[in-house]
Amino acid sequence: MKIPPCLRRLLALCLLACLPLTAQAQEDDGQSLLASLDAASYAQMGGAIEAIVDSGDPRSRDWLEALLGGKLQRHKESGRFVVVLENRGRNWPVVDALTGEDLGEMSRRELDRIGINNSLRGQLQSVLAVLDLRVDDVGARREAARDLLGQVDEAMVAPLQDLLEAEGDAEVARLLAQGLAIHRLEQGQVAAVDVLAGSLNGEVRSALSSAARSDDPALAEAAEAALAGIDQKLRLNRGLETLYFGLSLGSVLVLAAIGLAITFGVMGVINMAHGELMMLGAYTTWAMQQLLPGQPGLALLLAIPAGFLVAALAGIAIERGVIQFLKGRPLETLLATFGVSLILQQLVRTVISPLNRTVVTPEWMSGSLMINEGLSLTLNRLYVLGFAMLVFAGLMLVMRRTRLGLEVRAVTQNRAMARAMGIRATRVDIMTFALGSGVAGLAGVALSQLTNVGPNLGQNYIIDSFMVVVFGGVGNLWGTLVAGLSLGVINQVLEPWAGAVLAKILVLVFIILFIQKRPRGLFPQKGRAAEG
Amino acid sequence: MSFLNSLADRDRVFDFLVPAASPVDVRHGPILYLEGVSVSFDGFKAINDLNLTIDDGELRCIIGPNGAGKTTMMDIITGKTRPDCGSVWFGSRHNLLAKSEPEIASLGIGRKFQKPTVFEALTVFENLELAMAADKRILPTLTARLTGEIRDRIEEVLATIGLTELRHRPAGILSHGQKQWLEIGMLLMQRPRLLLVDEPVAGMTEQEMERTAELLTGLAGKGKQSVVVVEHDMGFVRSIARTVTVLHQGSVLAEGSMDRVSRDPKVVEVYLGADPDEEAA
Amino acid sequence: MWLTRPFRERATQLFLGVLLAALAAVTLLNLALPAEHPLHVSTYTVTLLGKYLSYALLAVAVDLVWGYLGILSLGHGAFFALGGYAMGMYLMRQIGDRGVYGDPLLPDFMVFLDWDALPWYWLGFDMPWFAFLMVLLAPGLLALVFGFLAFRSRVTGVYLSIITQALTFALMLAFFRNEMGFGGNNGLTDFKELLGFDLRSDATRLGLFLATGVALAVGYVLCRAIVVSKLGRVCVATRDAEARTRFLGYRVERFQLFVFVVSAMLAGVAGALYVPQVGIINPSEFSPIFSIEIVLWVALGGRATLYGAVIGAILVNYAKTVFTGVMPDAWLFALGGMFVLVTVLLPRGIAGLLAYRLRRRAPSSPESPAPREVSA
Amino acid sequence: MLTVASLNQYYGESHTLWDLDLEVPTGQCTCVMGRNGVGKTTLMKAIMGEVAVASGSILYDDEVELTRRRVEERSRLGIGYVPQGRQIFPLLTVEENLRTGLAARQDGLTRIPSRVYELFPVLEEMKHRRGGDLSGGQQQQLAIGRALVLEPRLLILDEPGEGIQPNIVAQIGEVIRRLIREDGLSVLLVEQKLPFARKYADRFVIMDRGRPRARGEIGELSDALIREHLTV
Amino acid sequence: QEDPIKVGILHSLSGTMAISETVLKDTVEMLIEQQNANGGLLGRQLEAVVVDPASDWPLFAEKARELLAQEEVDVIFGNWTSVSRKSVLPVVEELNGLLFYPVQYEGEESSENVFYTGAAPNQQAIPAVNYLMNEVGVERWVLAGTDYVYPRTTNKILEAYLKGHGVGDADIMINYTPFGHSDWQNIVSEIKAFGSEGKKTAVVSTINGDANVPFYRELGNQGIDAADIPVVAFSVGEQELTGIDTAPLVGHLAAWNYFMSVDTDTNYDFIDAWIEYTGDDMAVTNDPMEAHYIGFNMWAEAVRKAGTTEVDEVKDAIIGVSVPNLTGGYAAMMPNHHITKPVLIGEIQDNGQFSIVWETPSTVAGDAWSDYLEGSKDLISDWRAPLSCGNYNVVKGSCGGGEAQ
Ligand SMILES: Nc1ncnc2c1ncn2[C@@H]1O[C@H](COP(=O)(O)OP(=O)(O)OP(=O)(O)O)[C@@H](O)[C@H]1O
Ligand SMILES: Nc1ncnc2c1ncn2[C@@H]1O[C@H](COP(=O)(O)OP(=O)(O)OP(=O)(O)O)[C@@H](O)[C@H]1O
Ligand SMILES: NC(N)=O
Ligand SMILES: [Mg+2]
Ligand SMILES: [Mg+2]
Repeated sequence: MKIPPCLRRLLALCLLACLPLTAQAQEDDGQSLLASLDAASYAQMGGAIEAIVDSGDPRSRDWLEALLGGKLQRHKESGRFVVVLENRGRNWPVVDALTGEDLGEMSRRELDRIGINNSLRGQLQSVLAVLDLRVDDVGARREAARDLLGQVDEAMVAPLQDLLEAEGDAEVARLLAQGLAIHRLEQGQVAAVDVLAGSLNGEVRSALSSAARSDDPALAEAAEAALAGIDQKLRLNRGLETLYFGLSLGSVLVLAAIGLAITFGVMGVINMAHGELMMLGAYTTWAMQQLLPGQPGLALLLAIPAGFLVAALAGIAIERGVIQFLKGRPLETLLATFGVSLILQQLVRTVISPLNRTVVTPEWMSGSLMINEGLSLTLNRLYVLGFAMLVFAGLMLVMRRTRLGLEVRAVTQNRAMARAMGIRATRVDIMTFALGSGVAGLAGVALSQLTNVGPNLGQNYIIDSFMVVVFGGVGNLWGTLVAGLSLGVINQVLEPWAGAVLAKILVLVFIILFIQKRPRGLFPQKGRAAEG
Repeated sequence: MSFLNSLADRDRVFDFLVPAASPVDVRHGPILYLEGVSVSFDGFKAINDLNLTIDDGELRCIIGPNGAGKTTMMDIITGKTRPDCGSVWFGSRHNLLAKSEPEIASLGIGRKFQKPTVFEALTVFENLELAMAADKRILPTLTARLTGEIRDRIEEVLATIGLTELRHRPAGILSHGQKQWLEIGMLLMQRPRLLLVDEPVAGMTEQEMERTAELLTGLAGKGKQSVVVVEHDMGFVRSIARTVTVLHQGSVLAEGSMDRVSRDPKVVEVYLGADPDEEAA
Repeated sequence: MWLTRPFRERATQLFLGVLLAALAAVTLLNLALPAEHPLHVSTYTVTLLGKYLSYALLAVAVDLVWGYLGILSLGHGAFFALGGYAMGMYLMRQIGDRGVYGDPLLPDFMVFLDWDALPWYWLGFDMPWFAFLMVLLAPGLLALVFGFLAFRSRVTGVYLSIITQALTFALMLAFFRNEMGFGGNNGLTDFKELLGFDLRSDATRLGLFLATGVALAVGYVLCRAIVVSKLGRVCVATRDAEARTRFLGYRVERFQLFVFVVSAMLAGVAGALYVPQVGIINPSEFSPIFSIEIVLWVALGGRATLYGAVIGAILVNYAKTVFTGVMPDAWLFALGGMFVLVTVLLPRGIAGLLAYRLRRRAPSSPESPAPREVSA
Repeated sequence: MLTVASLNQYYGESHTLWDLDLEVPTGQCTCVMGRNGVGKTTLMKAIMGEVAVASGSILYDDEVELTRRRVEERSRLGIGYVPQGRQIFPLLTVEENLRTGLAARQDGLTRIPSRVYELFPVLEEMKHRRGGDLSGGQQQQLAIGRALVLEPRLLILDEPGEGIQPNIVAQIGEVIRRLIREDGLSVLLVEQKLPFARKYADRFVIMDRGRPRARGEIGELSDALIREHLTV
Repeated sequence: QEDPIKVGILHSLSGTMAISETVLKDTVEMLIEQQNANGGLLGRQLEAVVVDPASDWPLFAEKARELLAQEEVDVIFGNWTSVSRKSVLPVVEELNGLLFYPVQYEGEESSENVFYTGAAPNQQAIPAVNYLMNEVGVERWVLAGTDYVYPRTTNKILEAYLKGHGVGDADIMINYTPFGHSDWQNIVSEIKAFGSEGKKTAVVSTINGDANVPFYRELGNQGIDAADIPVVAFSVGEQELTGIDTAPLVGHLAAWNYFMSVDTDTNYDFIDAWIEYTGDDMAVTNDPMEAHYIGFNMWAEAVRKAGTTEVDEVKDAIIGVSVPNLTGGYAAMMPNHHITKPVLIGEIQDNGQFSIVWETPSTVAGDAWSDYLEGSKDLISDWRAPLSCGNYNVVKGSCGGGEAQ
């Protein structure tokens, strides 16, 4: 984005003046500085911000940050400037902007917010970022240097050059060099293209794209060539990225389906309330975050066992309350659990709210992991992918290595005989259903990081879950894993050229055709045994 | 006994039951002909280069250890399992490997399964009705009527298999032995040219075995029906057998009369055990 | 005549008697009594009942394949919707230039999405005979092609259920797309007249209700005739032991296909009767959840009885109507609770309860054992 | 070992077992015989708890009233059951099928007793094949092996020789005899085949239409009795 | 004691739309309660008749019929989605009811029996695009929407409008997704690539309902912030934001005719009443609620004016009625059954509120028939006598559809 001249001066100033601000200031100066912020137009506000920076007032940084957060406000009656500490609800705790004096709570009716818009916000962020170019932390410097790409102008060239020479970190240096090169490119210097060629950064690409449209044929041609090289690399990245998207979508499908692979695939219960069990897991995450305000990460971690437990308990209630009466009538479980799902949905609507709940993403799960400048993997999805694999492995272990695994299969294949062999079928039922439900709860915990936490959460996944389990071959956990991941990848590969809707249709058609070829799913039960 | 024989001959009385101009051509040889058939499951050779010929009207017993491949052989003949190689002919005209199960069945091959399989939700009567030789296409089935003659025929078979009293009860409640009989009854209704009977007398008393033996020997005969019986009860086999084939590890180990076969040391070793006579007594 | 066989059954006589009496009674109470009379059946109610009856026909179609053939179709909504769309397209064409844009040829949604010509698949729908034929053919053909593929490959059990679900899901997404030319999410609506009768008039509504009742009766008798025929027994045999049926010489896949197509066409007819009565057809009828709901009606009413399907469809939908009006905030509890309780307390559905009461005197006729279920 | 007294059982409204009495002495093999459909299997199921009984008692070991025990507990008391029709778990491997027998053992053993494999070598060979893929006779062997895994004190066998090749049938008989002699096992056997019954059983009971009609030492099983009760 | 005046409420309380519609039901109930506390209307009490059409479009028609034919309500407040309105439309016309529809919609409709208190495209979409074009300098446009008629039509109008302002084909990307779409990875990545062509890019989002949360999450995680590629949404309001962690979204935009953060006393009174009514200190208000507030007051005013609740008289009386809105001005009912509204652009704050960054100098009257679509640019709607037509073709000089007599 382009920065208006008034702010450019400011940026240069920041670079030269070696802020943070040091100076003497007076109470009434502050008042008038802030008063000028409360201006009619955003352009005038730019000037006011400049004045604040110029003033060197030690409180300026606090003011600017409050302004950035929309928390710098004016008491309507007294005209006093205050900083709002918490702006949710009707009455807000505030402190005096000038003195820091605690003013207790004020009604939002009494306050006037000093608003900013996007461009001012960008400018403020730049101001704050430029300051960071001088800090010791390399990460912060890289961040700042990356932010400066495309922002450099004539006034900043000299100081940046100095910084570049003094810079010890190669990455920061490279970024600064590119930042300068973009500026030179804008000036029409063909040589700058060389510095930029091969960079996958979006700003660089933007600059080259603009240059390629320039009137200077030499420049345009060079930029064009550099762009072609970049696009080449981007295509590769794009392929990898699509694969990642696919695996990530697939892992969500696997997570949603894996619990069903137990309750439906192994036990034969057509559990239409599976989605609602996921919903319970998601709401547990929300509840945990409500219980531990300010610690979303810890709450999320605690939500893993809690979500499992809540869903498992609900599962036990469903098993005891309904499913145990339907032994030998698996299809009727469809009817009853559908009823249960309606009840659970409405229960959430009535008891909690028909609206979605906010589940906060902890810091360490936000943003993305940068592989290179053209390829970043979003962290929340990366965690979910890993989590799905862990859950899968754990479940595999339980089903393969414990008595429960053997006993549940024996019970579902021949209940009477299993009991005659001394297997406590009822207990096995309860534990298995609890396990499947608990896993659904885990899926819910994970989904709370990706999508809505609301009463409809379950409905959105139930159809897909059944599809995945059946596609993989009922009763085969590996099948569920492979089916989920491959459907995810197929979907994401198709999406760019077919569009989201058509891609989904094509995936469904693919499933229909695939089942013609393999009428018992990806990993079918073969042979006499399967015919029973 | 004559009653059972007469039952088998009844097609003269109920001529609507005569299979319409038998499509099987047996003028030039056997009714069933297997050559070089092999099949394996996940690398395990269940049938290994099997050769077998059944003549028209013959009653053949097939014995052999558990897992020798007897049932698998029947699966191949009836189209349930496709062999890896080899050829299977019904008469000299029909290559069974190119046909589906219903086609094979309508050519006139009927089968009783080792584990009795009947339609559990249908009554005993209806089970027999469905098995009956008839036009089995959709519209004729839709419009089919249960005439008095058909009814009589079914009643007769019901009497033969001893299920008259249970005729309107669902087959699902029958005891194991009763299901065995019902399957035999279905086979009788089907009037196939070739009957494949897998362990018919398992779970039957000695006397029921005798009845079954009479029934089967009565059915077999040139121009009538050919019968292939798989059984482990040597007493039963001895009482009906003309030619016995011994299968072992998927191929023929010995073939011949019961006496000859039961003296074959290899057969004694893998199958009959040290004291076959006592078993058969 | 095989079609007349059901008339000899007590159950069918009873069913038809009740149905016809109900039709007559509603007609009488609607026409003969003044609106203020407490027993007067308002046109609103008549239309509502008409909707229930079309759902009942749909449920009968599902019960035919599920109860007797063992195919748990989770996609019958697709056939219903196709029949509905065929009817809807006819009704759209009947609007003529009375649409908001006054275009004589193009339906309104095409005008504002800038279509300049009627797509080819809309041609012919201005002729009632063609449209009514398509009511049968569109679902019938889809069922034929889909069923042919599936049954030929011997797709059974849950696998079949899931691909029927995939089918209806895919169709739903496709019909959502405005490019498809079926009005996208909004579907087809704002109908004016059917065969020249004004759809808003009370007489037309009553007529539609009666037509639906008759269609239900005919559909019921047809299904019953199939069920009591030998073909019906082949179906049950297929349901319980498909492989064994083949060994008896029945080409199972053809029987399955035949019944599946008949059922799809019945569903199509139900859809066609449904549309003019509710006044809209849109892709939500394709939604998998709707198809599951149909199965729920059948299960609740009692599977493999046909009349159970009718009872289930009417009861559930009546409950829905009442509950959504009387307890708008809590009706899902009531409906969900009803599903749970009926399943747990009445193993054979409501029909099972009736059958039990009717049969108590005749101990010799057994309950057939619970049909084998799709399961792992 | 097992004393059944005035047992009545119904399937819905049909009365299948009528005031049935039966004694299985410890350390002996008692053979139940009777035509098809007289209720032999039903009796075994009643003992195992697979069908509910209307009245009567089933006393195990002179002190435990089985009708008051839950199904799962019965095998834990040391009753091994080989049902008619094999009833193996088709999708479990042979080894897993056998391992289900470990559930009822009180000693917490986690490996299959080697005796089972010695007796039925084919089971070891086919350890990793799924139960349902086995041939009929192999499945029957598996069913017997599975019951032996729990090293029962009372073994209930419902037509165990069905579908098994002759030499193995004989072997099974020998094993039963050995177990009776060496371990004091008691056996309740349903068998139609007279030679086998005569050879390995100590006592017989003939049933007809849900009632015991004759009983005694196996030596007393005369042709006249057979004609009377076992012929159609 | 006279019979109460019956007010039908036709909003989904279950199913997918319950998320949005439940609060509208509560709003009308609150308004009724307030009205009753102030002595009712024409000396009669008001009574709410609530039904649940359960997000099931045909059920909307059935329930509308139930309200009008069985319950004989005098007016209905209801619907959210366009399809539900289309489903109900023939019913209210046939039974001559009154429907107040409170949600922004695609236009292209004007029924004698429906009053559109939400925004038409010219009251939301066009001004928002103008803002981006003129104030933010956007040159490249992503029009992303849920695949149904409102986004389709809106985007069609916007596309025509943008092209009319010299934007080339290559600078417009259009993308549709299914309802409830939850996997936005690819699309966001495409938007990112589309935005790195050296021209200022913005996303105009007509993404509806549940799909928004995963969409914004993905935006945040892929590092698209408002300063790079701002998203202006037409269907995301305070209610939707309560379900989103707004921290990464600060600065993205929405265009509405009302924001909860509007700084007027009527608004604060309304908010206070709402919080009181719900008993939830954190309860938020949003644009469709304001629409109901306006619609309800207009209807009440018209009833007072007509002295009866008779539909035909209220219908005539209401045109020209003007009541205060919550943003400090007045809303007037136009002859085309649409109302006048100010257009506001707000930026998302980290507390889930919008800060208003721009607004139209005066109110804009809703246009039933878009001027940018071929089929409708010649149509106007005027329900006053003598024209009394919802789709009058000014070129042909005739009333288009069969609707008008
Ligand atoms: N689908 C399969 N997968 C693996 N092995 C199989 C399969 N079908 C058959 N077998 C094996 O093939 C062999 C032959 O089986 P088959 O049932 O034909 O034996 P059989 O001669 O009928 O034995 P029995 O006398 O016990 O009935 C057996 O060892 C069996 O385990
Ligand atoms: N589930 C059931 N419902 C009703 N009747 C049943 C049921 N199971 C068995 N029967 C009937 O009970 C009777 C006894 O059956 P059971 O299986 O005990 O016979 P069995 O003596 O073991 O015969 P077999 O020698 O054929 O195995 C039979 O007539 C059978 O039809
Ligand atoms: N009208 C709408 N937003 O559907
Ligand atoms: Mg065999
Ligand atoms: Mg038995």
